[in-house]
Amino acid sequence: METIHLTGDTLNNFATEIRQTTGEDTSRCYQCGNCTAGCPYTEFFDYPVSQIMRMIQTGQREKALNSRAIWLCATCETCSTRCPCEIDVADVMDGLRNIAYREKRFTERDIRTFYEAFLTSLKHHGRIFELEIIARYNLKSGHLLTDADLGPKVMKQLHFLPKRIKGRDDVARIIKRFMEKK
Amino acid sequence: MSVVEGKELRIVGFLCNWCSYGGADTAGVSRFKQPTDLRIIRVPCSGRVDPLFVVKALINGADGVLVSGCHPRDCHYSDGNYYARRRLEMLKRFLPFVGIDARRFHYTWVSASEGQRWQQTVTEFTTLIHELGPTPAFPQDQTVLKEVRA
Amino acid sequence: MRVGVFICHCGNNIAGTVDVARAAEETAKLPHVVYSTHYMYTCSEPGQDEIKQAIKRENLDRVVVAACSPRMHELTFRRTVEKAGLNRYFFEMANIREHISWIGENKELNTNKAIEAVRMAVEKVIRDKPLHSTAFKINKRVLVIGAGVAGMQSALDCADGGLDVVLVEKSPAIGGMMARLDKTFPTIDCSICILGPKMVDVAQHEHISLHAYSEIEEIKGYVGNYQVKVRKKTPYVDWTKCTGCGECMEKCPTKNAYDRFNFGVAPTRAINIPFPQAIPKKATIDAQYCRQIQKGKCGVCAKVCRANAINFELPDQFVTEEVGAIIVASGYGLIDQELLPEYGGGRYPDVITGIQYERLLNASGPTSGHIQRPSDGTEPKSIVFVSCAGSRDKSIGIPYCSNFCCMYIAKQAILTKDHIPDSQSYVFYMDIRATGKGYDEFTRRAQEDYGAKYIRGRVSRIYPKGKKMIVQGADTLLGAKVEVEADLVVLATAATAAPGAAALAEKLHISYDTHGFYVESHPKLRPVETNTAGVYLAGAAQGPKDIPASVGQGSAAAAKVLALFSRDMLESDPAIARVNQNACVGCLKCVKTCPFQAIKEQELRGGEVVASVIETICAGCGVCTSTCPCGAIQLQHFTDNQLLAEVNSLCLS
Amino acid sequence: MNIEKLKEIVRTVLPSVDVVIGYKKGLDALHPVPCFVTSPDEIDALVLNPACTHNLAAYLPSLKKKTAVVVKGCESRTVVQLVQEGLIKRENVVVIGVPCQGVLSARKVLNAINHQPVVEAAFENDAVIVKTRKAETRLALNDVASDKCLTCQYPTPVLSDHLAGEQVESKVDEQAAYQDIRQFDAQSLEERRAYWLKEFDRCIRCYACRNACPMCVCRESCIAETRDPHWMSQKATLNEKMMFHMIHAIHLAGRCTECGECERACPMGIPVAKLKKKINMEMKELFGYEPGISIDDKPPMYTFKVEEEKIEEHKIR
Amino acid sequence: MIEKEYAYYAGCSLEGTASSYDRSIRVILKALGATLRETEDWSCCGSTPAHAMDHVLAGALAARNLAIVERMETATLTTPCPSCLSAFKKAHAKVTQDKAFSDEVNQLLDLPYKGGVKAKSTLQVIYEDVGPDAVTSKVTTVLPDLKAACYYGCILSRPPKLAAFDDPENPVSMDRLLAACGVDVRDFVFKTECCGAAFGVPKKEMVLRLTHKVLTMVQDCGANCVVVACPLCQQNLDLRQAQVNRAMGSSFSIPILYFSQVLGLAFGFQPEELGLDKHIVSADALIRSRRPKGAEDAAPPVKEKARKSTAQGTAGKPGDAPGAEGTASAAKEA
Repeated sequence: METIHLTGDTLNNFATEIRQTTGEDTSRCYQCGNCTAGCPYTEFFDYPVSQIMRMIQTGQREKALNSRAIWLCATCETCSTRCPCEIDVADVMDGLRNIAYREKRFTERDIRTFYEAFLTSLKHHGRIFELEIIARYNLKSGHLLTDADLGPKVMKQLHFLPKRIKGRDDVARIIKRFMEKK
Repeated sequence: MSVVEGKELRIVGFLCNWCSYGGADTAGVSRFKQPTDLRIIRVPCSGRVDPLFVVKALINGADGVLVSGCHPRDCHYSDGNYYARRRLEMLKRFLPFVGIDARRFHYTWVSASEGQRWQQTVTEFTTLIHELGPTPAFPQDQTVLKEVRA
Repeated sequence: MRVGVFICHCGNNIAGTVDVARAAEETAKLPHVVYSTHYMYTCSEPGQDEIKQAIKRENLDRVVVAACSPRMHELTFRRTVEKAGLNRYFFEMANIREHISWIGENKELNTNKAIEAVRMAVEKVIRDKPLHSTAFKINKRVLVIGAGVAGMQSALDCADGGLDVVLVEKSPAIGGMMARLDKTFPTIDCSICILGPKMVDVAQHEHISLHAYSEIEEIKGYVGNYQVKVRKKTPYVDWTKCTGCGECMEKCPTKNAYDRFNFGVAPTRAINIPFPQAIPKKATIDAQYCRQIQKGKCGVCAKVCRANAINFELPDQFVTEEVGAIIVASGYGLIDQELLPEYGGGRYPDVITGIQYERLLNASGPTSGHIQRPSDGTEPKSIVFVSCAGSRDKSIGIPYCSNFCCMYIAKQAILTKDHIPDSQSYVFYMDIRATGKGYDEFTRRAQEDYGAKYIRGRVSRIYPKGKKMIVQGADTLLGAKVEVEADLVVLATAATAAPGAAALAEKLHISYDTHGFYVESHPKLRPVETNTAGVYLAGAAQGPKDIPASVGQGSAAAAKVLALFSRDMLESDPAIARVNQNACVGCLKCVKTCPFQAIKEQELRGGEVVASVIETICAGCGVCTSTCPCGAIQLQHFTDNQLLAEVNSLCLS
Repeated sequence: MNIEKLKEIVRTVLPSVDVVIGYKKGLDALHPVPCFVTSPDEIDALVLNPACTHNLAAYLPSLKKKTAVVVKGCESRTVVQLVQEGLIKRENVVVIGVPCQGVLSARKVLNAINHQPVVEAAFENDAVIVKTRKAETRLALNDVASDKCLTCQYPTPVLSDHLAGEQVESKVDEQAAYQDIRQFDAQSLEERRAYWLKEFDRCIRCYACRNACPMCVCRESCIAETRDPHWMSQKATLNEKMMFHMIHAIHLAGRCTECGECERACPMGIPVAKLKKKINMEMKELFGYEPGISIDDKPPMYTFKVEEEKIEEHKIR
Repeated sequence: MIEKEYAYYAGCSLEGTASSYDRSIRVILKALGATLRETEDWSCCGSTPAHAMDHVLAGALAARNLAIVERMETATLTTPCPSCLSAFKKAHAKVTQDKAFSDEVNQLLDLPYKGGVKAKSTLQVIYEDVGPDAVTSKVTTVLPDLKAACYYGCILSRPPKLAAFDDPENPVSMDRLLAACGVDVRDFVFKTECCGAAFGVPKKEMVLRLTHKVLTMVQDCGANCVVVACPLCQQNLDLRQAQVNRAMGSSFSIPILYFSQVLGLAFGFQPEELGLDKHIVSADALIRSRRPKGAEDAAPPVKEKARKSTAQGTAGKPGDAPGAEGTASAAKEA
């Protein structure tokens, strides 16, 4: 196991960055582990939430932003609800995802592909069109048969023609402006 | 928390000995940084604060006056702050009638254990007073009087 | 007038951010100031000598010390100037530490502020009048509020010292929380075995008069002379007749009354004696559950009572006790499980609190000391202890540590193994706080000798699955989520201020913090005094603490009272209101507003009516002074002229 | 205002009191003066008309005798307030109430007649006819009434042992009682400041307002003049003038019965009564209290409630 | 009191897989006397994926809809979907509390959002504005065979500061509404445990395990159906039940109903009117026995039993919601 040099982040740069992104003060965390204990996803994570919080406290930016955990968090809010230090832990995870997204770090490719399929559908229709997302996701991810086993009754519920709304140009503009700004 | 930018303004605080003066002490002991404008006058009880002290200060150049006592129900002298509350409320409502900005006078309750609340109160009040700027000077021009006498 | 100014460095505490030399130089130029200097530690002995010498050398008649808060050292320096021959009220203090050097970052601004603080103090000091205390007699009786271990200790120490003690206890029996504990850490002494003899001593002491099942209704007066009105709540039983035979309890048909003594571990009867060793051993009716009182039908107890002691019409009674000092030992409370919804919020019978578990362990408890699951009465084999259940939890407003839970959990884990040898205890903890003598060794024994599994992490959720309780926690040392299938879960619920603590504080005029714990006069140096003269604190009313600390404080508070009462007379604070009878127009608004009824009307020879202050009663709040339209009644040492001078020194310059 | 009825009452009352205070003719018809009746033959000198403006209740605190006093609505409130505060004893006072349609502002009348000397004045129900050497002018009462009368809520005395005349209903509904104050409040802070600085600047610190005030009981102990305590200097600066008026107003908080004597007495015509009325408005809003209405009330500044319904904790901004 | 008019935001799911939720909500709200005004030309709320990418983008997508609603001048916006609600509440909170954020968001928008919209879930509207008593008064039909586990999902009442509705650990609103319809509601401990729906497509293996856990607990508490208020939960539990069975070797056949459908049935509507025919796991067997309320004398024990278990299942904090006192105090006495 590597030796972590704690002197690398004496100025708490990473914690400050998280504070600026999310407004959450991670120095309040006293590592009780409640978030890890309550998180339904801990078993799928590479690092439990409380250790992600610890990485922020100790300035391990690379490790935190490259973790899979931040992508697997579903923002179910269990951690935020039960945190005794009143930290919105889910928001911190969201903030980490935001930074990772900006820096194009995608440890979980499939999730990224799904998100982008979502955004593309949004750009096209202004609303979400489920069948298109699945199709697009299957194509891009290479998992061609995802959910093909759901059966005909499910498929029947999905619209085959997307509803187009007048406001779809509005939405496309929002996304365009956003992309330009970044 | 740094000093509010620019020149200091004159802020007078009347603090009851048992709660708010202690709260200000607690803030100090905890090293809760505050703007430096405030000058503190120690009184035994907020009930000792005659509204006329506030008027006197405001008329004679104070830019802000802060009165702080024990929380209701927690007065060291049991009822002093209840009298203060009525009298200071009357004053706060009266001041704007004669053209004094009521925001320049604030009264509140801070206990001896509430160092942080004290820090917050001082910081917010000082910031507000700086936003309002110095209290308008009193013209000492007595033309009207001279005319009448003439 | 010749004023001397002494500016303290307080080491670097003041000198670090205030230019003390410049302050001394500038303040020397103030009117009336004839001497100004700065000194490393003014409060030190050489520092005080310096003041005394300067008074003689410079012929000073007024002294200003600019240093820490007057709440800290005003009395110190008053004594200093008095020793040098000045009236002790010819002294003022400018607080340039707490209010200046510790909170401001800009040295120049701090220095200016310090100079102005001294200027204000000088303006005030030159208007100081000599004040002299008068002596008054002390009533050498002491009131102790709360008969838990701290209060009992205070009462016994005072009584052994020859004082008459009035001991008031809210519950029907004395002993407090300690009477409920099974064993005590770290010695595993039987709690009631060591407390019992003390309880008997209290009951039998010739100098102690006990009011059990009583509460403080009203407190008037001042140090040396308090009048305390005590409400003796009705037990609906004439205690002068009740023999404590227990027949009524046996025959009472209401079997589902909440057992306050046992924290509801099992139900009790509507009429009951809380526990076998109870003192006083008298029956009390819980009106909420009594069929006779609620529905007017029953009266079984009255029929079976051979002493004819039952009286459903018995009202609350009031007695007034006159005392000279008060020790407050009103104890603590515990949070309701309702605050912990993630642990079931009290809905699951097999999730109980630490104090309930004590009653399960206790041989005189409802299960005769057999550990049984409340749900089905079976013996649990897998027991989980959850520390910090509510403590150190900002989200429910309890950021503090409850002090004794780590230790009693270790004790309970050890006792569990003793009771059920094939059981396994799990302890979820965040930090083990075991700072007392022999404490850490004790928690090690729980792990090493009794096999308790300690898991470092908080419990997130507890829920039932079949007959088991699933405890979902984390092991942060492993970096993993862990689960335990428990038969019984014990929550170390957070200690809080006693219910009603704030209301009692208001009656006593003492301060309490945001959590309801009483505030001591100084956290380090005056831990059992309050800011109200003659009122002292003992035990967990001041903050959660364990038995030895509570007993220690009980004795300390008693020592304070004994010291106070070692004299026959007390000196009054002369900083009280005084009436200028020439100026008084007799409107008597001061009489109406005085919170202490310390002002009476007096008719002068000419027939005019004026106000007159009763010196021993006046507490010095100054409400009268701000009420009087013509400034005829002036609070000494805080006169209108003094405060005006301070205002003017700030505003007119 | 029925003078015959009044005389009749005075006649019956006089034997049971030491003195009856009423009005008699003064310098001219517009300026009646107080008159102290101690024997029946003085009764016929009594007058009663809208020019009778003095608040005769002001004499009560200093009189040690059993006194009957003639009061209009607002002045009856003074009696009530004095009793409420314990400054006089109810049993020492016989209140002769006079229902009132409003009194004259001498200043307004003189302005209307160009300050000509008044020869005679006659009073009708809603008008006054003023005769000068040059002319006779009919003035509507409403136009020359005192400001206080324009929003008066209590034209009939709130307390009286004898009533000289029929009850009079207030012409102003309750909502409008403080409309003048609300209007003034509607101005900007700067406008209000400028207004008062100009007014206070005219003050000559003669203390006539204070001396006329029936509730100012401090006499020579008034802190505007004492040295101990030394609230203010004798300098004629604007600060000190303002300070004086603030002292007067604040000392009357919850006590002013709006008799308007302060304003009437002011030689400089400064509208000082307005300050007190503003505080009265706030007292009513905060505590539902009006001075001088009930003997059993407690002046709001000398009592409190643990929970104040109307006072909320202020935020700094 | 129920407001006459609510601005209504259905959300993308309710146009697709959750059309039965949309349909049943409309049916019962109409029955309860409320008019739903469509949010014209609404777009996607931003929900999870956008939020993960960027808060400002997510905020802008939500705020576009809020800005539209703001101009409808209706007091309250209601959406059945907790995910959309959460997106709206987050955006609203940030826009109103953080000036810089508000500026950034409005730069992306054509029509700025000023912060004047109050959003409530449709469940909250029915629970708080209508209330269980009014619901009871509409009941015409009893459902004797239904043993319900109310599953709230993760974000309906959490985080508590944002949601400001019901209890974060043990929500009771659905339990009480169903109990008000006389349904046997079971004490279910996984009310707020996450089912993983958000990752249904990209992380199927993960989701199947979480779903399996939830369904196991449903079975354990003796329920024969799950009642939900979230379209994602419904889809996940219903659509993927067969996948769960295949992957985990289980054999669940538990119908997943929307609370609005259960209320609809109790109000006397037909299953097709409420879109029940659309569900994968059929509820037919459970609702076949329903009968008019008047016929309840035929089997009084059922009704009584339902009441009793209600009291146990919903013993939350006393008095924390309208109509709570009755059940809570009943539970206390028991």
